[in-house]
Amino acid sequence: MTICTREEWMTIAASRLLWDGCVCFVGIGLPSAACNLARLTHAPEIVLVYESGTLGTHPDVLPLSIGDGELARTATCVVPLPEIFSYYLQAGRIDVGFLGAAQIDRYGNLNSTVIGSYDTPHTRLPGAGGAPEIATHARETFVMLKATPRSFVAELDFRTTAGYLQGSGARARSGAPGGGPRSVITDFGLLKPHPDTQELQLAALFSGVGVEEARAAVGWPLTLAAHVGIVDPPEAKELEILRALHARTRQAHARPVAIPL
Amino acid sequence: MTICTREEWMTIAASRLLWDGCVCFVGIGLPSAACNLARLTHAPEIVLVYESGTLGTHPDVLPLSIGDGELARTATCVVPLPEIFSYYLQAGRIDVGFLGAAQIDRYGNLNSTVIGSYDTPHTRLPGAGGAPEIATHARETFVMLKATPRSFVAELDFRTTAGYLQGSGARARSGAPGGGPRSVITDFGLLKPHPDTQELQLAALFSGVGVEEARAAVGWPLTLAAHVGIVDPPEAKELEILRALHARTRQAHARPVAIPL
Amino acid sequence: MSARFLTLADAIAEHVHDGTCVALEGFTHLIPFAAGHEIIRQRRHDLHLVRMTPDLIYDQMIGMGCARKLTFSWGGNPGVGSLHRLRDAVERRWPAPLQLDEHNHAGMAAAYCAGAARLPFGVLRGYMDTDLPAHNPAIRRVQCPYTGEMLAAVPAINPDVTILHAQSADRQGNIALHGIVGAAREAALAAKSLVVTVEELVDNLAPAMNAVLLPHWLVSAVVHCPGGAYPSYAQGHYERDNAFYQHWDAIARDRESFLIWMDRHVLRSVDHRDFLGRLLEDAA
Amino acid sequence: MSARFLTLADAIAEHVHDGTCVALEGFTHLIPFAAGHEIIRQRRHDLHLVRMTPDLIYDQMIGMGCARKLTFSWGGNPGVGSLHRLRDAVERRWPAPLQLDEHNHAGMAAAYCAGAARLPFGVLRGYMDTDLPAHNPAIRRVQCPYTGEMLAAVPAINPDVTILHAQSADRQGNIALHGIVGAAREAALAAKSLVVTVEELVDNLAPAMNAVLLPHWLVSAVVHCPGGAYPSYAQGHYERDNAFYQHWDAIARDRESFLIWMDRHVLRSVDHRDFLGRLLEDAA
Repeated sequence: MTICTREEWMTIAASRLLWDGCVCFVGIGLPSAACNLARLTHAPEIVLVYESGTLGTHPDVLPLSIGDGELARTATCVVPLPEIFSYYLQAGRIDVGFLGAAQIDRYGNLNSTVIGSYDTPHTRLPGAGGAPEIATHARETFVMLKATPRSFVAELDFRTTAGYLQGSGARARSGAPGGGPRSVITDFGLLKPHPDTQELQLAALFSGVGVEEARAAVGWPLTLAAHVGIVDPPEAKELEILRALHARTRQAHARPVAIPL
Repeated sequence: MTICTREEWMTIAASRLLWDGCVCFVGIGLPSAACNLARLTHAPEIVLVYESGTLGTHPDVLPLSIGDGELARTATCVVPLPEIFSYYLQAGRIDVGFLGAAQIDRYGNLNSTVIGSYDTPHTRLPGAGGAPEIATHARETFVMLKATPRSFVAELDFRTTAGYLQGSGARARSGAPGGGPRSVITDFGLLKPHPDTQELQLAALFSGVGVEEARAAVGWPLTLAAHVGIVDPPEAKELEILRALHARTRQAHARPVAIPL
Repeated sequence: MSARFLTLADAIAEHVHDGTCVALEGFTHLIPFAAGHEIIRQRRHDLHLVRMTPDLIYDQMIGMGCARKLTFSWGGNPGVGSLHRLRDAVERRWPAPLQLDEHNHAGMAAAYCAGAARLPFGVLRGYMDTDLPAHNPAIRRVQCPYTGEMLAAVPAINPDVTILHAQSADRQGNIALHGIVGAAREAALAAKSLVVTVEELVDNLAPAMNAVLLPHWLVSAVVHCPGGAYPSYAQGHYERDNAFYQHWDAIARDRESFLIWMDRHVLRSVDHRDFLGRLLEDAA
Repeated sequence: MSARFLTLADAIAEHVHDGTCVALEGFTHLIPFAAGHEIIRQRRHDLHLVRMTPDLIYDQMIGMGCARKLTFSWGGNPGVGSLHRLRDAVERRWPAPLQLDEHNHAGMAAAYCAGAARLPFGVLRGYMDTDLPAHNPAIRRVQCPYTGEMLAAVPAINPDVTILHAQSADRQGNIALHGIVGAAREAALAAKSLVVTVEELVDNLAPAMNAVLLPHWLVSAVVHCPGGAYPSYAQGHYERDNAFYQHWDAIARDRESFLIWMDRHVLRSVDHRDFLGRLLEDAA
């Protein structure tokens, strides 16, 4: 087994969930790393869509922002943002939406708006962006988020984005076209919704991680899926490609940009 | 005075109504000739918009169809058709809309849909196309149409396009953003709406044409405007430019197109 | 799902069945004539034809009995006059009655945009004080939840299949169009499946001015079909044959001469190449 | 109406007044930094700022007390984290309270499109089962007149003025943008007036891939302003200075260091060229 960080493991675990040819709506950060890793390993025909309007992009280095020039330069095409949301996302053209958040609850609902109350917030977060409609329309969503009792909470401060609502079929009854969060990839393993209640359960652990670590990181009483699997450690090849991608990215972002004067 | 056809005179009379810099939504046929004549004479900065999505076009020869390649090749830009209707026409960006029709009534309402009844038509015409919304949204419209009692009628078979409706302020009360038909250019002169009733009245005659000819060509009792003007005959320069345009056009359209085999 | 590369005959056989709702879009430019002819050759009928500006190819399909219903906003021979076969179907129900679902350009554009966005309706400030809404119950009204104003509503158009002609496709099946595009892109995005005939196959696409690019994963089938838009045109490849459009007026005016022309040029031709060859013979 | 060519100071003085509703649009790419700095220099206040993704330039304007209200859908430092000045205004009302009109990207895009089309509202299938509509009464519902389904409605956005940065303008004032355009075009078409700063003036425009062209007759003022999007970028001209965005996090975290930086770099600079010169000095 190769030694790696939990973040690398999360990224690799997420990348393995993607299949060749799938159309992914990608967010910045871990999701972007996971999707590009999939593209560079087992899913060369994956179609990456960023909300900046870049369709079918093949970045050589990871973008820092959702609208880096690298994404436009290597895209099949670039379309105006309203089209991405109406003609692609709302039209049901997206297989997998990747989401992050500040908080997630046991039914996969997400908060990226405020900690505290909306009108007098303790911490004002950036807000919804594209997440609520990605969650509504993508055939399925994956959530990537490191687990602490402050992020995996019993009760959200604000529901920015709907997961399974109150569970037990509430989402299906809501009429949302997309299927909802199929996997939550976190730094100890994967949570998946219970088939009936849709409560997120421990579905797989990184090999070597114990159930107690998972339970301690989650702010609700975490139950176990019928079968708790093991996430195989990163293969040397996966790690090598991911680290090379990060190294290229660091190098590119460290290159000073000339002030246009 | 130069000898010319009534059609040439109509075209020249219409072109004189346009001003430099005005944004015209142009139809095929006489309006297209009139607008391009204006561009080649007194209004070089006129902006010609065709519903095919060609904005600011400068055709060297008149297009046969609304979507000839000549219009695209010489345009400032080409946009998808839905944008022309929503972001340009409906958004109130058009100064002058040019319309034709099979029938016009005394309030400038137009029919280009059917002669006879809609369900069992005597003559099925091509239909509305862009006309109804051009008439609704352009700041003003000009109608070009040769006059006969069959085309200038007391009662339309079908109201495809609203002019002043029943007159006497009905259009203003309807909430239509555009001002309605300001001039009807026909083959004896111009009709204009009465300031109060909006009934189309004889406003100007081609020099040498008598009121009786106008009355005979119109299917309702034609009244005279407070002042009936005279449309000056074409100037030599105007005719020369118009005829050269038509000659270039005939020549271009006579050039055989190779079958792409 | 990547695009598949098919022959025109296979693409039509697979995607156009009796009763299919099919949009062969294009606005004067890039009219998919070859595909329309293949539909006629395959003797499809009861089709629901959709197009803003049905022109000669729809005149031919209607005259040959392919259509049951027409959704449209302007049905004429551009710059020439009437479509005689369309008129004959509407005025005298020959060869079959034709149900009309008639719109204005602005309304039909809004309906395609709604279809592309998978919204059930489109909104516009249109159809004001005109007779059409009384004859088309599909044109309704919707109230603005802010101003209280009543606006026109149109139901989304989502064809079973949209067929386009485009300049080029790359090896993956990405499609590039340039020049006048009309509502081709919206019709493509609104459709359940999408068939595109193209002038040329290229290794890599470099979209040009006013490019519309349809990603390969939206494309059901790609057909290499040079000259597939003739007698309309493909910007950068060949020009519109305006003389043919004028000539068509005489051919289509009469049922007999229409049927003879269709038999010789379309039914007896095996494919579009053969069709073009027959026209070349005529011209010789 | 053809575009006028103005200095940046004149264009801002003419089009941005206290209380104006102004959208400086751009989606990571082509952010009109120079124009925002000039607004700060002219000490405008009570502005209603509109932008899908308010970033550093809005952080600076908010921190400098220019804004009364913010219409937005995501307010962060892209790829870095928080906008500390925005947070300080919302959390602690410093330097002034900031009214939020908060949306999702999909809703705000629909609102711009409605504004561009001069419709009073936009429709989307969105905001489903989330808490935002309870906090923003502008998000309403509208019923489909065909299916009976309830959809989300948003009121059209029509800024008094939209300000963009673009790659080029020609002598008439036609504007070309290429690369990532976000909702820049819709924001431009929705506005009552439109001011564009450009990298370069050219004799003739040859629009490139993914070009957006704004015809000159929609453009109120054109300003030649090279480097006007820095530290964001202008595809084909210069890159995004990601290091600056990271550096900004430290500057903006603290009120004191923010005010010192703004004073030295923005208020004391006479124009954008001078601003860039001061950054160059810092770097030396």
